[in-house]
Amino acid sequence: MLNPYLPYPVRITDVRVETEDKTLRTFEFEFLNPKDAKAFDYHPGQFAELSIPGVGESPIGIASSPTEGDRLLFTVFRAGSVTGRLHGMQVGDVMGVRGPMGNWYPLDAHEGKNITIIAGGYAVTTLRATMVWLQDPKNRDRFGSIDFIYGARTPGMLLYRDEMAAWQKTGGVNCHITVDREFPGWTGLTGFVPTVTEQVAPNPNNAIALVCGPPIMIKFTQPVLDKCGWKADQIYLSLENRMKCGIGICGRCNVGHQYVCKDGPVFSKAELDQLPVEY
Amino acid sequence: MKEIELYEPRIVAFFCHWCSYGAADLAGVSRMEYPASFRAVRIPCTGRMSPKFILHALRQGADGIWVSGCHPGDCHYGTGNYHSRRRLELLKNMLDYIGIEEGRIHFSWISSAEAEKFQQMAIRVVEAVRGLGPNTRLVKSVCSNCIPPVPTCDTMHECYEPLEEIPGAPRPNGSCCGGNGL
Amino acid sequence: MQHRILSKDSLAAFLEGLRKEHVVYAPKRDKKVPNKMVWKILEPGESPLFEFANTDMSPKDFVFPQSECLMRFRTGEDGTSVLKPIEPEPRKTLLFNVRPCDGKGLSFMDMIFCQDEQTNDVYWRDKRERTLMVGLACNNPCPSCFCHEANCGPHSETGLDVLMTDLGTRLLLKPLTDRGATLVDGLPEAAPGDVDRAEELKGTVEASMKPVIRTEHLEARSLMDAYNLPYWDRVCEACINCGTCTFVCPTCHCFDIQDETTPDGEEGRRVRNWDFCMSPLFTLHTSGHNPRGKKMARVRQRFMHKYKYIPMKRNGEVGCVGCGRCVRLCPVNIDIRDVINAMNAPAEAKPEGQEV
Amino acid sequence: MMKTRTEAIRAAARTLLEEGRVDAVIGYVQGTIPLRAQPFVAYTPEECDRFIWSSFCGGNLASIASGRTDRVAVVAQGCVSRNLNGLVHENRIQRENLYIIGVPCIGMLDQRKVEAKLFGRNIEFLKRDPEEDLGEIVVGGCNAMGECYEEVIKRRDVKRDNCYTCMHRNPVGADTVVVEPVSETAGGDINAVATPWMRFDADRRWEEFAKNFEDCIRCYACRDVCPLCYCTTCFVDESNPQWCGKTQDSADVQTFHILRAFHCAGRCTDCGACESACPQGIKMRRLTSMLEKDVRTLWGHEPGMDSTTKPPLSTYRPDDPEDHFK
Repeated sequence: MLNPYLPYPVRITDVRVETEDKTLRTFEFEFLNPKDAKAFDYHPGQFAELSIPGVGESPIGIASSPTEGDRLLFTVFRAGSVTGRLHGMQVGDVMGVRGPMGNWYPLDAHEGKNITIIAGGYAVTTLRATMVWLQDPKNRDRFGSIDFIYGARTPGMLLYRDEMAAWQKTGGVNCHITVDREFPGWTGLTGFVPTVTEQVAPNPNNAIALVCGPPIMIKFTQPVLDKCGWKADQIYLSLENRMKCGIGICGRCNVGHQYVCKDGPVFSKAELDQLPVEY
Repeated sequence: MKEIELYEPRIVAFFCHWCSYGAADLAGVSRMEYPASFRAVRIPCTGRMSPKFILHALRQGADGIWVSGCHPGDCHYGTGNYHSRRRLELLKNMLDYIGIEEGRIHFSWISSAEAEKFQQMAIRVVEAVRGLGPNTRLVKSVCSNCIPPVPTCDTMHECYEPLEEIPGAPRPNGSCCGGNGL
Repeated sequence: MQHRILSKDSLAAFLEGLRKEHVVYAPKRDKKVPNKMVWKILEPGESPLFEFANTDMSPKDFVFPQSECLMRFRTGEDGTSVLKPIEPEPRKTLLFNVRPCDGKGLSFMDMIFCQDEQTNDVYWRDKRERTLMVGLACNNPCPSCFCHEANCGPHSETGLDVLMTDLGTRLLLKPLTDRGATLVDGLPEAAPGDVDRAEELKGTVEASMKPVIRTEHLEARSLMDAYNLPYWDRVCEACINCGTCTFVCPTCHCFDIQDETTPDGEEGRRVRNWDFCMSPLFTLHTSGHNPRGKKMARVRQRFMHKYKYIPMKRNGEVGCVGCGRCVRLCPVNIDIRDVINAMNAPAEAKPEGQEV
Repeated sequence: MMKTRTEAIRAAARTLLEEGRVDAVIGYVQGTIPLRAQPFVAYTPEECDRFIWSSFCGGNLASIASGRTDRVAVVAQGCVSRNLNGLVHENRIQRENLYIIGVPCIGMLDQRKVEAKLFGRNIEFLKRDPEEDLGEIVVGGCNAMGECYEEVIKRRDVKRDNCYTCMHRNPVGADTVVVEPVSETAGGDINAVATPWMRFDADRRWEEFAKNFEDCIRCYACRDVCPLCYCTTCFVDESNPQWCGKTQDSADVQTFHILRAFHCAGRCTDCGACESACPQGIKMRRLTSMLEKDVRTLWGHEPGMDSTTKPPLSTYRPDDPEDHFK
């Protein structure tokens, strides 16, 4: 009998500062018990509770893709007590991971289609997982073209910059990386994500869009997608809410009758249109 | 009696930066002897003293509390200690009323020049608290007997003796509580 | 299973038998607050009370304690700390004179705590299987009860192991599960007349309960229509956003998980505590954003959860057993029956904009 | 003939709304069960006809008025009017936006005490309540078998604790008072009963204190019903630092009650709403009445008697007593 509240013990094997303001770090974990690694079977879009004994737990999207082997990555923004403590931890420290939780981006159900990914700020983490998964040789041929639109405030706030450059070169994907304003040394796109989306004008035919970002970005991207002819059931969003149990019991993350932790975090726009905006 | 003498109380002392903290310094550099059973917390003024600090210290296991600041009228900020005087008087009455012994909570006015008064007060506070013994009231205990000790097993499965299957027990969903061979 | 009969004179001996394997609890009058009924251990020699409405707190606390230590840790010599689950207590609990609504309440919560392989709350399950319930049918429902309209009833059997019906000087015991059958094994079998008398009582009692709530429109109404009813703005005016209704409720199951450590941080535990949707803290994000930041949104959540969200998810089952505790104990007398009727009322105004 | 309180309140509320002098009137309507009243906000003259006054108006309407920015009238007896004065001083309500409909009060009854007297019987109606001091109420009901009863209960046996020792039964600073004033005090001596544990030694006092709060379920009804508790984030909800754990450990429960009572010191009008609201029947007034007695003795302050005097803990005098300072 599994205890759903009991985290798997993990050790931090790598810590990387991701952004210039040092508020985002990527942590790489390895499981202390190999059998846990096997049990931790996940898909891009799922999340897990990072658990620090004595401090608490925090639900964080999984940034790595299962195709990367045992590499388990989380990119964490320093915000509250758990993430604050996590940012103070070092390679070799032991903590807990509980999961994987929730549903995932329904990629398998949309085999053969073109994929448009739109991300803003540090919401890109689970979409990084998706991108890596899509580019895996086993998966790449199963999908059509891949457009990746991603924006951050400044070049220094862009996550995974090196990787994205590599994707553009080798992965056969179209990356549209943008920053809010002109910056010395920045030669790429500038402008907000909705504007760039408008320029890219992703084609809705035989395609799905995965959108994840701050509410303000989603609010202004939606009309752009509408204009391009996207239907609500082609667009998938990932939500976040305060969580405790992560398994659909404790009652706080619900949006209408759906629990973000168990029924979500990925919902189609069509589903969300039938639900209150309690997120 | 012997046991009580051996016991070293833990006292949390809140000293105003402008006076009592200086008095402690002065007592130190003047080589005055005073008991070391308290941990000093520097506060900007006794006016900053919140009842929360006192309760928090007691909850964390302090045996006594000592708050010391500038003499009335001498507050660096004008009126901080006048305000805290009212607050602390009332708080002490209340804590006394609910049974936190009178001798655990101490307040004093000590200017930065009064090293001698500081020394006497320190002795007085420590002796009063020592006489009362360890504080058990309001202490938040995370590891008391009411909670079982840290188990040695890793999974719930190892912790539990296998539950008897209770076939008739009502299970509306039937799926997991006992079903599925979980 | 065969009905049994127990004379109240031989009750003491029966209870003594139960005590051999179980810790027996029963509703008793509180010593400090004389109108209050509380669950207390029934000591040897004490006779249980049969003339009472219900306990003020539901017995969910036996299976889902208000504060429950889930795990503990101690920092090892190498500086690492790993959480270990606590070992369960082996004792078996028997709740004597449980009202049918509370039996139904626990049975409802089985559905929440044990949903599937992933959502399988071992702490709940363990205590649930160690808790037996001997129910006492309600012969005198109080005016705030509406169990008959909440998929329950004064003689409801769901969730109980044995249902007792008070026949005056004797009790008719109906075993409902194998565990229940074992408990009453050895008692004399009941005469058909006694069973008929109990049926008759059931009919009388059910008939005495007046219809108070209607839900037919609510069932048909879409989630967003119910969510946007203008009524919510009015009902929340009186609400003080305390947690009374949720804490006394036999089906409210929301909780919080907190970590606590010793002052040196070397040792600690992970505790789960009851939480309530009326608290702004319940949904507050670390960023400061609160999806249910307004009082109205929180009041609405509780009723929508019970009468719209749960039925949508669980095939029409409502998250309420009609025990009436929240009606009796709400400090400002917000009556869930009025709220349900208002949710059911045909909409007059057009739905207004959603709250963000 | 003298108007009953209910009629007088309705009339006053109706006039205020009809003349447009306020946007809303906060009062009580009949509860859905006999021994309860429900706070209600009326926005139209028609809604005013639902207002009532009974012996079970046990909450505190000042907490509903608190923080509102529209013009409101509040139905207020002595204690509530004093809370309103305090809230005006604390800038929670602007005086010009507030209209106090004063109701001289003969004391509220404790539904717990009534229910205890009729234990095991259904209470379905309440009669002869409470316009004049008739000295008794009549309650009754029927059971499922159709057997009915009626019982006369003396008011003095079932009054709420705080109403026995009320010092100001007539509203203070009301804009209008709807019926003839009643005698100012209820007759009981608050100073004599404010500190019942004082006669014990410290160990016993701790025991009594611990016992008093052992049943607390931390629903915070006492805090939420209290007009003085309007902090955006209560100290129990603060998480960094966390002053008070969230468990049922006695230390956590006690910390909550000590600090809550202390935060109300010098502002509490002894309205008794905390005890009325408590689903567990806990006597929070054991702490607040002790504090208020001290406030009276040390600084001679009585909360809410006007809207200009500062509460004692936000002011000082150079010659304040300082018995505990060395």
